[in-house]
Amino acid sequence: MDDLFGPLLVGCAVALASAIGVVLARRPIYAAIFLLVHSLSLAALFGILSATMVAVGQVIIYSGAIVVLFLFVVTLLPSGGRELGPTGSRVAAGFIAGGGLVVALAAALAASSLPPTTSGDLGIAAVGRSLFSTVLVAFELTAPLLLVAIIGAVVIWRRHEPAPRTAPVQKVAEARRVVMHR
Amino acid sequence: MMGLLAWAWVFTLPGLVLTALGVPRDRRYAGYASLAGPVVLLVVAVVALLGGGSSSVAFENWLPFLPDGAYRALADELSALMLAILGFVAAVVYVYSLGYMADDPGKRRFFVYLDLFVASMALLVLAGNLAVLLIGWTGVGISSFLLISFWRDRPGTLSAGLQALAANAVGDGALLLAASIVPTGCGPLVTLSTQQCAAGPGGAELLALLLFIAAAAKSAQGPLYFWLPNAMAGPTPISALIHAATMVAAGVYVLVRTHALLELAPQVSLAIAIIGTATAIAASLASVFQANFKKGIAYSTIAQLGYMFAGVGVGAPFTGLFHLFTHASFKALLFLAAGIVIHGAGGRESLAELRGLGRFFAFSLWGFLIGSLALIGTPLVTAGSFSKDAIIDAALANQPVIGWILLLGVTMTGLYIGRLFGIVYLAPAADQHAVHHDPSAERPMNWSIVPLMLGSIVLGYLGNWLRTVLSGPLGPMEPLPPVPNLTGGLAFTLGALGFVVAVWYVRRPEYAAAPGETSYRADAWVRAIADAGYAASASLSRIQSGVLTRYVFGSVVAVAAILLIRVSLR
Amino acid sequence: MIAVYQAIGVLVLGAVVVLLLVGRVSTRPREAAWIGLPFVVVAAALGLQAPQPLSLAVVALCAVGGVGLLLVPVLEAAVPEHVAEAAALLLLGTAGAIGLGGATDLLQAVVGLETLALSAVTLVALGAGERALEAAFKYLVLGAISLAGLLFGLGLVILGTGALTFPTAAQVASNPLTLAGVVLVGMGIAFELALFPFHWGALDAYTAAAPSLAGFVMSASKLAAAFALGRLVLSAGVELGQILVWVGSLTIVWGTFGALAQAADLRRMLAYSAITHAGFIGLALGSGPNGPTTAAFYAAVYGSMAMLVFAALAGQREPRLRALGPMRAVALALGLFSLSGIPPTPGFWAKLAVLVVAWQAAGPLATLIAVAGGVFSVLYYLRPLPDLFAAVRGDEVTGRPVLVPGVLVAALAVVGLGLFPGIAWTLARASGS
Amino acid sequence: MSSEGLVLATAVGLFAIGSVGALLHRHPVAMLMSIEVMLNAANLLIVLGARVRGLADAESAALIVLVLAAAEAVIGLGLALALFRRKLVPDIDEAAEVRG
Repeated sequence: MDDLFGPLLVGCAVALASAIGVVLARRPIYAAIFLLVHSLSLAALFGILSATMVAVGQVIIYSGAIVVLFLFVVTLLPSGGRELGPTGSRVAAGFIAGGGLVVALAAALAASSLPPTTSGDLGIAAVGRSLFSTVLVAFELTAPLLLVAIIGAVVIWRRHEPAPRTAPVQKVAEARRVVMHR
Repeated sequence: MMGLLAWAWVFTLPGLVLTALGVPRDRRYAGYASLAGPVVLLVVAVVALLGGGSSSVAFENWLPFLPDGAYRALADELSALMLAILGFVAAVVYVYSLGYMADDPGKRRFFVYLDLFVASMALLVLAGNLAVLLIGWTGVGISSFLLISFWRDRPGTLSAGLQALAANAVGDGALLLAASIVPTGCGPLVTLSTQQCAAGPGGAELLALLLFIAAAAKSAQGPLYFWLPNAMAGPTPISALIHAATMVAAGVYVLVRTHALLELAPQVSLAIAIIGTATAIAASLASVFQANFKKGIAYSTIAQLGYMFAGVGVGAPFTGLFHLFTHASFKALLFLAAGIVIHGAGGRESLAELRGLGRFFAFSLWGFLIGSLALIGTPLVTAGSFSKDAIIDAALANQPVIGWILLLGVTMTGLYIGRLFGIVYLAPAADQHAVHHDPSAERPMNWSIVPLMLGSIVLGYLGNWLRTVLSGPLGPMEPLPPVPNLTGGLAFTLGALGFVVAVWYVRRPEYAAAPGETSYRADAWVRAIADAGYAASASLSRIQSGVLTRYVFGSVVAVAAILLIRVSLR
Repeated sequence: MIAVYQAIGVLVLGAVVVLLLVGRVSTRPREAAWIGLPFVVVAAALGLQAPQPLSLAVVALCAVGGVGLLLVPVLEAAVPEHVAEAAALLLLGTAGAIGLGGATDLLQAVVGLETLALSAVTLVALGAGERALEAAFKYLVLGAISLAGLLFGLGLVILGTGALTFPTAAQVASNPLTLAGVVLVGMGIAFELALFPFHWGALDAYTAAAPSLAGFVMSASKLAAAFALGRLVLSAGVELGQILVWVGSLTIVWGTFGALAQAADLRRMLAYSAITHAGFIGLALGSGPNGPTTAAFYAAVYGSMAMLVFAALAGQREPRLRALGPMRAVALALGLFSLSGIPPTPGFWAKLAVLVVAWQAAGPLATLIAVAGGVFSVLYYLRPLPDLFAAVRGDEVTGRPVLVPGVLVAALAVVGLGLFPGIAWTLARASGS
Repeated sequence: MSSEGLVLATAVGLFAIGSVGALLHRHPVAMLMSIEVMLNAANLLIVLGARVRGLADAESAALIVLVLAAAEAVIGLGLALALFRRKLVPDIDEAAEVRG
């Protein structure tokens, strides 16, 4: 796999740089653009790691849907989403937390040696077989998850709609119910 | 009859349900549905005690996660005696309460709580293993809390109830721990002292210590006595039933029940004796400095419980139990007699306000006098002398130092009870217009204390009979000392001396001018701890600041810290 | 296993049916949300067919979801007619919870967890006022971060073991990668349980959720997480257990002190108490081979009592004790008794069971902390009782008749578990082996 | 440094960077983006695992994680919009009403 080191290095560098861009961007709109770059660089990394299916998914789902959704929301917010600058305590907290994580994970992983690479069939067909056999349950469980996401998005958005259209009918129904229960 | 008695905790439940459902509907008769419960309990217990024998109920594997998860109830002579005491005092208190609570809007609720208490107490007494004991043990604590905080609009009742809960929680914790650490199969109380169980972690010493802590919390001994004086915020019948005669004696009962275990742990026994004695002396002293009538009697209860603990601690559990038996009668009498005056004075409880008012209530006067004489141990004519002398005698024989301290302590007993009697009943009346006679409410109160008067006089003569009856559950016991005897006479002389001095002192006219004694406060250190705890909890809850960034910081740092600790210290 | 998946399928189907029927006919009374009930019953029945480890999980979760459905008609939401959505989310959340609790590999656990977490967030957001939105947002963000950690752990486990299954003790011992992964996965699930350093968002969400939904949010996540963590601990061995013991003990301390400060706010107190109970579950999970059994039992018991308390409080935006009728007052008192561990309520038996295993496996200090946290909880739970009972008058309104079934079912569950704790214990026990 | 080590280090770095971003940003949407970076870091690790172990199941897992991230983003953005759309300059720390 070491013949891939060069491309991987480039991909990783871009991914890290764009991630830093997301963190440091002063306006959410820039952060979203950095996230787009980040997402595409990850797709490239996935491709290099011969996870073709995931790479495609990353481009279509992530860059195509999620990041665009972020952009869309940013534009919906007033003034295009200005952001207050980070205070000193925030920066300090960020350094402590981020540094702590790096130290902890490095300490955890430093002692370990990565297992030797095993070759296996990672083609699209193999992934398809896997999706419909070994990880079928998890795959099917994403259906209720997406249903929850849909309902959630609708409900949370409608929460702030002014008067619902069905209000008068509802009132009648409510009144009848109260009478019935008396 | 023992078979029926093993289910005695059910007896008051029908009354509880009926009263809770509002039967009878007429408010004047609220509580009448509950009256039968304690009477049935008394009758069944007495018949069973006379009949002797024992009966047990067991449902194995009820709580499969416990070392002994069976439901075990055990009715033997010891439980029958305790249930007879419970039934007797409860029956009196129920009738008394009909008068005392006649005008209270919460009368129904009061009787429901009372029924709950009697049921829990009966279950406590019948418990055959630690799991069942815990049910009753906690149940009486809860009913006690509900009854202390009964008049929730009066200042201090809720905090008094919470103090009782906190003290009880310490005891519950000890008992919980005992129930969870005994080796498998060792839950039954009678087997705790067997070889196999005493070999568990910590051995007999740890188990005995836990039981002692539990008992001390329930019986207000040692540093855990702070809650009992404040518990007087509850209605007076409650003070008589729960906080004098029965619940607070539960600690003594449990120690008597498991006395074989104590014999395996001599150091714990000695600690029990020492703490009991120290509590007796300290509480007697504190009682002399009380400005509140009921609190004065409450400290007396703590002191007498100290005598019982000392009796158990010096290796004479029967004397402790005997004193529990007579004390239930005369201490309930003292409280209920006091309650008549308090009720007649419109709920006033401070000694300055009650000064001299007792003379207008004949039953109360005679009741309190008989109770006081029993308390200081007048030989031959009162029950207290028999049992208290037995404790002092046993202590003199086994731990002479403790015996002498207990003997001299009787002087203090005379002092405090003489002071209360002198101020309320013998001093010239401070304000006789404060007295309101209400015959319809007073009648049940007056007549209900008559049985207690009789009991306070004659029950002592039952000592030797009880000793024979209880030889089954308790094993062989030393004989009781003959009455009258030298130590008894000495103790009475000291007590009477204290009594007379106190009465003389408080009847002087100068004393009336200076009634503003400062009350000794038992709960200062508890309040300090509680304040610190609440302050800590308030500052801790401020950490939950509501700011998302801080939450994120906390979570991320926690992840890093746990990873570091777990992975790198490996 | 197939029965578990069938149960999940039935619940999802129920959600769709509820959405189609109730959403369509908005003139229907709000009780129409009860259309979902038969699906819950069928799912529970299917759950009984599942292997012993999981039958308790499925049945308990269905019970929690069912009582939740019964309470939906009195939803105190910002937009009142969201009854259908609330009902559907309850069913989907139950399905996700079963997916998490019954997961046979880590990926299933992750997807189930996310389904449960997102429906919980949305249910919290349904509550009234900006408070609910704010709490939901905090819960979501913290949940997303813990999900990221969990997935990172999953990646490490895959690297270390080459499989998606729960790693075994041998695998954990042989490779630090796997150990780090397991710890991260454990902490991700601990977030659902609301253990101490990860409880922040959950606490606020529990406080601000609508009362009729709060019970479900609090207990479904605990139940599912207890089962999933139990499986992880059983498989991965003591490494995770020791962390859980200390995290659990700290959680008990934190929750107890926090609850003591809430003299005036019943909802906040109940939220803190949920944290304390999570601590007991965590402590149990870390306590040796019998720990997961005890934790499952505890979680099932907690579910019943939390549902009872919130069934009694449902229909009121702010809990006013005086407005409860006698029936709900008694139900609330029973729930509070059980939460505080007064025998013979199930809460007490559960606590006792935890103490037994903790003494055996977690050591005296952790046991003492648990004892203290357990017994002193009466100080905050029973504080409202004198007021509560004094407020009961026979002639007052009984409250809303629509609440009766929910209160009744929850009360029956609590009483039944109190009288016959052995049944739930036996069901949970097999999950230990 | 091996290729695997490089990718592993990158994943760790991205995870930490994401968490720093979640702490630095005060705009709710930007904060959610930082969290997306964390999720991506985890996904990179999973894909690395698939590659190193030759495990197609792990690749499927990575696909499913994409779905999780999408669902998370949808709800998160919905909440952020509902909570902050009236604020000219949104600041998540202002929403601290539920506390204590």
